[in-house]
Amino acid sequence: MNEFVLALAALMIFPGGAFVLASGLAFEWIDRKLVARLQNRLGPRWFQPLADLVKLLAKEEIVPDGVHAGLFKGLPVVALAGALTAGLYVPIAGVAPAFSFPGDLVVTIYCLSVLTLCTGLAGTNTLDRFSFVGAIRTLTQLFSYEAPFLLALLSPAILAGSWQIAEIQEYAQQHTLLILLTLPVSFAIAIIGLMGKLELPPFDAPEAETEIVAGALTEYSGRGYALFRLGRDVELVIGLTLISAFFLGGLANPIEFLLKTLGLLVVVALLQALFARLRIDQTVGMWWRVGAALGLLQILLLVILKGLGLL
Amino acid sequence: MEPAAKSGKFSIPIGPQHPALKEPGHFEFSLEGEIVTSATARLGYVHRGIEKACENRTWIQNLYLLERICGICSHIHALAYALGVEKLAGVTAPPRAQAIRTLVAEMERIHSHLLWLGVAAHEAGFDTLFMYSWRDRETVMDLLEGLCGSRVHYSANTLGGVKCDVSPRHSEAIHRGVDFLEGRTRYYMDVVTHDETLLGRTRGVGTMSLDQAVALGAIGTTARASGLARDIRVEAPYAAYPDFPVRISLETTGDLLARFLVRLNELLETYRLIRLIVDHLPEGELQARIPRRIPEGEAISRVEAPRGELFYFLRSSGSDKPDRIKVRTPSICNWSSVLVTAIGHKLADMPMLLAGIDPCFSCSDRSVRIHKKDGEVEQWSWEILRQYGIDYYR
Amino acid sequence: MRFGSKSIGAMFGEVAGALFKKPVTEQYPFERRPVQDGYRGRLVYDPTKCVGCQLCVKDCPSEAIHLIILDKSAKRFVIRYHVDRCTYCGQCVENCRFDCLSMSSDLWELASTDKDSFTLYFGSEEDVKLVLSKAAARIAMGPSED
Amino acid sequence: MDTVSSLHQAQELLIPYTVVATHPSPDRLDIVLRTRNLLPAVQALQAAQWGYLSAITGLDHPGFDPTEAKSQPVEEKKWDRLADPYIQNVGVFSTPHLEALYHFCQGAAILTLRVKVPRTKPVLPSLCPLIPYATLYERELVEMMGFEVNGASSGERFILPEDWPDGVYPLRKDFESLESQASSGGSS
Repeated sequence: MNEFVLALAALMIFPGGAFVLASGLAFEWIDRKLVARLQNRLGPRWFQPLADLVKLLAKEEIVPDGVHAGLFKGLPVVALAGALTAGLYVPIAGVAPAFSFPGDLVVTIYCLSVLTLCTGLAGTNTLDRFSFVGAIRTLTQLFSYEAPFLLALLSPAILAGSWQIAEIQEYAQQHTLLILLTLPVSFAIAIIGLMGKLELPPFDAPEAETEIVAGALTEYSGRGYALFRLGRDVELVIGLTLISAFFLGGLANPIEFLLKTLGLLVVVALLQALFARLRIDQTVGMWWRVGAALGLLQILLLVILKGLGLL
Repeated sequence: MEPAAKSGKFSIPIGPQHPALKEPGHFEFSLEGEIVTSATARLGYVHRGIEKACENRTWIQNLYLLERICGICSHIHALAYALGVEKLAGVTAPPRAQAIRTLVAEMERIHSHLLWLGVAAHEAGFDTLFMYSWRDRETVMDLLEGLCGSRVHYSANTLGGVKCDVSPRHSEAIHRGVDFLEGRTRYYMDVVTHDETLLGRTRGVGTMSLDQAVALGAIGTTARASGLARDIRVEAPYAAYPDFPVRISLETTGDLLARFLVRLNELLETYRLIRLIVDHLPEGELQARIPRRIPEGEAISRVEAPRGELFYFLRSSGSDKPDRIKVRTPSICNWSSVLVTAIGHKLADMPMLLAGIDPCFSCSDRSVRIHKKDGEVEQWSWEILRQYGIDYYR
Repeated sequence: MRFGSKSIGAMFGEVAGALFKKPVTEQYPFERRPVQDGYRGRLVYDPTKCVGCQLCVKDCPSEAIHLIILDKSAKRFVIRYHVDRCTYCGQCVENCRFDCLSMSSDLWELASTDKDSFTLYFGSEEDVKLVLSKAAARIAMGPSED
Repeated sequence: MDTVSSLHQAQELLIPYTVVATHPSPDRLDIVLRTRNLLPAVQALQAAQWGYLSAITGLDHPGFDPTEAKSQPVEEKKWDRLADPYIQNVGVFSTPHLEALYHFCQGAAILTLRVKVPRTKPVLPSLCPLIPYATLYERELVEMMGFEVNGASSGERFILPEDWPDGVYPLRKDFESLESQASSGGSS
């Protein structure tokens, strides 16, 4: 009975739901504050993301007509659920992941994409042209960064010879230097892929404020919009944890978790502040020509090295 | 993404009002198959009937009404109007007043160009440059506040001269401010010419060749970016420009990048001018007497606003109220000249063409009505048009 | 990161440096930006110097200033000034040859929650009281155009 | 090519079409044309590549002093006798008519072509075939002053709102405001 309670607690409280949501909000604040400071601005107060969330939840959710009501209300919930389930297999807060089974890496990656798919669906579900075009862009971008992002995350898995995040992390803890030496390109692609997934600038064409208002989520307000934003924050935390677990030598304890993920967050914020928004055709072109090619090259290099028994 | 237009009715009920719009605008193209046969604009959403209002206000009251036609070039409107009225009344402002007027006009050019730099960067999604350029713009707005008493509508002009004087403390502050701004402008010049992502959005966008510019009567920075040397400060110097000659800044490629460079070079030229004026300010009083009833007659006053030639036609019937005031702002000229370049282009080129001129009112979501040959009329959003262009070329 | 003429993130130096500099944002109303002197804030009227020539009223572009003449010879005047209509252009100050009008550079926080605080009466105390009592009496008699 | 010589060149070019040529100021030349000579004159200017069309101004000479008398009715008869009015003094209260001023600029020189048309039948040829970008200026004339420019590209409103009553031209001297317009049944 108590391992059921333990599992429930793991699911709901500590490494699972509540903690991930809280750290999601915290990371969103740090990200916005960092980008602001990079632009010589002050940036939001520490509880701003929480305040936004509470305000949005309190706001009335308007369901526009010509929309499938059930889908309209259900999609945000599914999006957040997808993001949260991905959080279960990832070593959040440096603690061993709540659940772990061989092959959970692939599950995590696809759970992360559930949110983007839901955003795309939400966009096409309404009659509004902005969200229709926003959805098209979101899905185009999804298909363009998914492949390189997958290749980048699989390369350490091939090195460690297992698909289980816990094992890969263990391998990474022992061979940190080896990973960084042989897989620098995958590390870079993974970070840029994460920014593409979260539609952070310069990849924010799907919600270009001056062109299409809020892209696929133009029609959303109140609860639905809050859940989508929350889902995106959670994905930010999970993405950072995953990348630092693989490429920065694992997360043995909470301090290490904090140091490494925040370090990565500084890099992501810097990248956000440095570039102009790429047009959708430029992002797609860049991903397929540069991202996928480098990812494959990296995997090829790994396979050859492994074949020669050097690793 | 092939819009459903091909398969059937595809009307998008998007009016010209749009949350991200700064100023509303609406465009209409009629097509012959893929080629645009005619293009017109529907403006007027911010029309306030200023020309009619001028006819029942006194000459001095009109000065402050006309100043509020535009927020970033308010002084140049007042200057053009004041010069016109002084021409009618046969009065010339004293040299010190003319020099101060030119000084404030050049400082306003900095204010307007830095604002445009930020807005253009924001349109391209480069918010960091937007934040930095608007932070530096505060320097020139503080200088203007110190000199004329207010940040945006400086009201430095009055009929017959100026109201504010340049004290040694002002000129020292102006020198310091201009030195800081010059360093920043050189830095932005370096960023705009080297940053790959921004270059990707500006190089080869909305190109207008030299002979197109001549044929279309383009003016201001749009013309100078295509190599057409049109600058009223050089051709028909007014106020104190005869004694402070201006070196024109020209580019030849005629695309958006060239317009960035022309404006930044103009800024550098403006800093040189301001230093020159502040150091050689002629002595003398600030205002000349001007009668309340302006003698009957007509006058034309042309000045170089930050966006191009501003044309004023004033007509007086001898009373203390003007008979007719005609204002032709530079943006109308930019619009009409560029809309005509649309004719003959493919519909797919429209987004680049329209985004290229960065008009005074930047309507990012222009709703577009397409008259197909078979009589069918469709209304596309700006975004669909852009997407259609991308797919067309893919 | 500069690679010959091409460079990715040309603003890297500036942006990274900004992390360690104090942000320029000012926390109004806790920090107030120093206003340049000569800033044209709200109008200030000195009734002693006024002769009632109404040059200021005639040229105001937005009819924001009215002169109520109680007694021309004794020079007792009251100015009714509409803060919300005024465009702060300073033409009245320019016109006044007896310089009894000026624009203060520290009275510029003029927002208020009720509209009638935007109509101000300048003049000596008892004149203003007189005008206000007359105005109140007239309102009590019934709506009359003001 | 300084101002005086370019003005002189313009005057030479337009000799065949000029009715009255005046120099209101050293850098300006006003030429009064007949309506039918407008297009040939612009063609001549274009052939010599003389400057560019900077603006088109519409003027309303109502035949009464707008500031004093309320808009008395405009006597029509006197107008029709002068079928093609060209000798008009430039004074303010000449016989009632509408006037279009085409301003061409080259350097500091400003050439203004003045075309006077009767108030009842203000028909003007469109410059669009010669100068494509004149469309916006001409449509402003049509909407604001009530000129009829045949060939101005599209009938739709360019500045005034959709629900603005037809036949009411705000920049005309006898236009007070919409309310008074509605009450007095709307003059021409």
